[in-house]
Amino acid sequence: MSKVVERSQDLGPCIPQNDDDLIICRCEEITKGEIRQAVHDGMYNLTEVKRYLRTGMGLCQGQTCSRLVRSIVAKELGISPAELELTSARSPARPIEMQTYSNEVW
Amino acid sequence: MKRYELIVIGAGPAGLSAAIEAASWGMKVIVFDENVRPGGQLFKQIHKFFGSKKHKAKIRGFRIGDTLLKEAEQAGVTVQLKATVMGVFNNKEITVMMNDQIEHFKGDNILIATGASENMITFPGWTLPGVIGAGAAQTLMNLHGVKPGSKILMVGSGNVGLVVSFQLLQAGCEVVAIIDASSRIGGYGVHAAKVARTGVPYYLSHTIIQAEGEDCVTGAVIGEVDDHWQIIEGTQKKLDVDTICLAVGLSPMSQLARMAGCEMIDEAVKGGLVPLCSEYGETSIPGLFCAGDVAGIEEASSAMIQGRIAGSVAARRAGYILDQEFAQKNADFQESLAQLREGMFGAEKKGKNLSHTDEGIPLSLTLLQEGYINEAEIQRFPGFSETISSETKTKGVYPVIECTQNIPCNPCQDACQQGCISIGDRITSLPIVTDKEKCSGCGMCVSSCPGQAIFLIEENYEEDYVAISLPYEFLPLPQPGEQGLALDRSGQAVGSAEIVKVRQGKAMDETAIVTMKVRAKYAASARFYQQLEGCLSGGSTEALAMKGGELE
Amino acid sequence: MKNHAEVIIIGGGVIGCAAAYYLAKKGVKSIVLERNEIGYGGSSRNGGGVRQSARDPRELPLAMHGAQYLWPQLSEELGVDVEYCQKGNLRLAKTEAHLKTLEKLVESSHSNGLDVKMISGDEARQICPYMSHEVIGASWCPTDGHANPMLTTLAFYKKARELGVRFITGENVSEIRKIKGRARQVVTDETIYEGDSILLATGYESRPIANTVGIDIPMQRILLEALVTEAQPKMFDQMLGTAAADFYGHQSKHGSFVFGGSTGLEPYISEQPYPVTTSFTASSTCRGIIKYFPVLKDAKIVRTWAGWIDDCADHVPVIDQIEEVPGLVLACGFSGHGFGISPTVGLLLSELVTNTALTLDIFALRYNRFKARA
Amino acid sequence: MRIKEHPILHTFPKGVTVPFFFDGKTLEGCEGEPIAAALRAAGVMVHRHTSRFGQPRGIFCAIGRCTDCVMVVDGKPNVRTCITPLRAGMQVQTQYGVSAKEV
Repeated sequence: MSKVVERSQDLGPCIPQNDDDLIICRCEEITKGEIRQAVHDGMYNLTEVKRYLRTGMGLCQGQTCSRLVRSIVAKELGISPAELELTSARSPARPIEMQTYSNEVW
Repeated sequence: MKRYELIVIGAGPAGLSAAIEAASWGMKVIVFDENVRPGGQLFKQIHKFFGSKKHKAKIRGFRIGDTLLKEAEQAGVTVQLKATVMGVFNNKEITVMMNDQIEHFKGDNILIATGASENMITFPGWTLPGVIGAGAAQTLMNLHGVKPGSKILMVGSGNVGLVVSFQLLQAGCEVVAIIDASSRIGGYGVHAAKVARTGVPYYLSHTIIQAEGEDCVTGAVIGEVDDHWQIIEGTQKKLDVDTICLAVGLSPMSQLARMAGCEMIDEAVKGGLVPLCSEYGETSIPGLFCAGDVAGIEEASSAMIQGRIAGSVAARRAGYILDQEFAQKNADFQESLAQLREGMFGAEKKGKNLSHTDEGIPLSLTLLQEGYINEAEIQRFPGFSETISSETKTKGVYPVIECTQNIPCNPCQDACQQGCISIGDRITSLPIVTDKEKCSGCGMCVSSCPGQAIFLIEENYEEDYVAISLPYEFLPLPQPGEQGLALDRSGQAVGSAEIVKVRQGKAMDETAIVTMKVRAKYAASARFYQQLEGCLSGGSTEALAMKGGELE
Repeated sequence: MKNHAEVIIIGGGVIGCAAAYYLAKKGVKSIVLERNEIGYGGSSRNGGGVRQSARDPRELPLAMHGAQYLWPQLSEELGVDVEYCQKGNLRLAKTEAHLKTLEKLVESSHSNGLDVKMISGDEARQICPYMSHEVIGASWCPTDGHANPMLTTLAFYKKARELGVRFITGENVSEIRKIKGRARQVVTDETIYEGDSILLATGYESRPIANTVGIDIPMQRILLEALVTEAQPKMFDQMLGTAAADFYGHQSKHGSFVFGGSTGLEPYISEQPYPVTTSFTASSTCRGIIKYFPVLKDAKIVRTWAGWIDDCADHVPVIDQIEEVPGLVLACGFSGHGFGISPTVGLLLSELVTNTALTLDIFALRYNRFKARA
Repeated sequence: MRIKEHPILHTFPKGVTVPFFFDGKTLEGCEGEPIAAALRAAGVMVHRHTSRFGQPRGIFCAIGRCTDCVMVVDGKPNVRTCITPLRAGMQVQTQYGVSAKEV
């Protein structure tokens, strides 16, 4: 499958919806409307939306919202959610205090 | 660097099983788990599991957890708790946060068995305190002994929603309703039925519109949806609840596999993004395995087998098992796994709207839509003895098995010493009451059925009365002589009932058998007993009238 | 032709996006080709420093021009808050040797016109009171700052896109082809694009692509890592660095601290198909930070990441119109400090491509400056 | 809210009852149980108010994943109360944004 995405396609106007103020990313308090607008601003994948809005950048690192964000972005782009790659998973798997992190045992 | 032949991440059913298997062949194994207690979700699973004997059927999840821990200890597995794996790096190195420091380990093999996380849905108010995951409810009530709330709305009628609803009832909470946007109950019919007969209403094709409240949940608004998932105007209904439990599916917790660089695949039937795995659970990174929900959402029973498979593959790679020995072992595991996957939630059938059982019997639509089997529908299933509704009156006692879907489960067949119940070799087949004349009324089938779907009917118990024995897992336990209400499968009172016998025993494992005496005409409808709080026989008139039942 | 534009820009990082924006401002239409997502590489993996201090004199003018003329207006100009904060840079010293290093840098920058000076440990602590007493001195440049690199890249992208620039992601460029003596075609796995000019700005990946027209830039790919904490109450605004290079970073507008650091093992990290963190760098960086900022020891790290820098042989970039290959403009080898100068570079590239007068003299950054030892 | 007797599990192995402080008030909980469980048993629902919209949050996943139940514990913000064991005398404070509200 080609991964080529033309970023100048016409998605039509971002028409307000009555549930636009729903919180989607609980940690960073990003709303559905903001996510939809981000797509119209040109953020066509989950990584760009994340960097643009901070969805999934909070304390839980997207563990709760990633699927929700994916379905909103997919719907806005008119594609299936499975076509959107999740943002990358990175260490540490849980928040860790710097003191603890600095204290290595081999 | 400290090195193990097998590092297991996650001390749940898959992880522990893998560790036990590998260690029993002589491998040096360590298991890391971030929690204070091992067992993964097993210690929150207080219900009896489906399956056959080798799948640890009819054993409660937390007891399986205890057994696995004992086996792990005996096999010499190190289970390191409060140890969070922070990252999986090149050359199968991991970092683990434990004792306020970061420790580095390497594994010749690594098994990721991190399980699943809960999916969520959004609606106005979903961030309010009081809206919780169903898993959170289980954690609070079954691990910590704290009720998650008093009046609960369960969102989702899959197995998690159904099982947790029952557990909430057992914990003493009121389940105000179970709703599901789908037009069909998502989980096993037997799980739905055992909740339905306590009187919990189901609202299918309903969604949550809003959680109400300022600082925490004080109510919920639900509404019916049309075929396009749009709310049908005028169907809004307000529910008086203080807790909203979300049970809308699980996703594999595959972050560590992604972090490690495993090739991933998004498969709806597996619940989302999972590592691409071989039949042994090996990912695209040689020596890195996945087992259990992280490799695709299934049940604890299959997770345990997947763990065994991964453990034995690791043992073969490390030279602890000969190829031939392994081949035999693997064949057994694969067969056992295939058995479990033949059920209605197996890969082939999952997500499909089945209309008939494997035997070709039309499924009960009432069960799918209301959560209970209606009296007419039950008659077409082989666990039902047709004589009940006929004119013939059989003397003695016999079982009625209200198990109408192809569940990979057969403890009832094993439980009956008299040979009245038959399932056959294919454990997903419907149970058949073959020779009810032989029934001794021992009740072992009643208490061993994980679906609580077996009842004993004793016709001609007294003139114009029958005795119905039913599984009972609530407190307080009814006492012989007590007067109460007989409820039908939907939880509606049909008439008064008198408790005539209460059986308990070690072999029954907390599933008491309560025998109630009801009018003969309710033999085919009465399936549950409700106590009358603070009022015995005299007060039952009012209670019964309130419930719409008929008084004798 | 559908795949034709005046300029084909290879690389949708901050340099490519900035160049596309400044070109569009001049009315020049371009197509930007990106293999992954916008800002995939170093553009979204850096520490966000917008710093003039401790710059090589050859690129210092670019940094100074940006800090003075471009960064302060950038958010307003692009319509996205890029979180630019111009509250100075402290480069910290814990030893006499550190002080010596810093003094040399300060002297050089100062002689090139930058407002930078050495200050004592106590003076540094007056500016940033959370610093440990191990800090005995620092260099201080009040006009330095930091910004959000992810937002900056996306802001350039968004604005350029609004101005009609075509961005195409998922395009893997395999070759540049010369037609009638000029670099004209860009061959991807899927198709061929054609432009009057080709601008190549894909970090280290610029090297194999430039190789297809016989141009090679001496650089190496080095893995660097960074980390970010949970949000913390507001503590300080300055960009921080150290003479020992054990860490650098700042507190973001969001409240989280973004830090980078090095372990000394960077050039020897084993080859990977994509940049992933090692098991030891984050711990090492944390140790570095805590020595300077013990107050942060309880702050929780929520994420680490890795990225490759395109480290040029002499540690400053190549920004040049390639004489040997007319039509090709190259911008690579930013050596880990390209973000801060990205607006200036974007502006200069737009000038190079359109053959207009250059705002700054960039002769020192020409592609053919590399010579073997005499 | 504590379950006194359970039909399957009977009783719950619990640590001794200890006092702790919630926003200055003295509450009681069982030593070793998650702070969140002790708070739920004591009827406390709101653990924090968010930074951006000031909304109340409480227990959500109860297993340390969602980080919604974080509070200021013994002066440290963002402590996941659902997996942090309760100890006698702990100072637990409602979190506002990323810190405890100044009294």
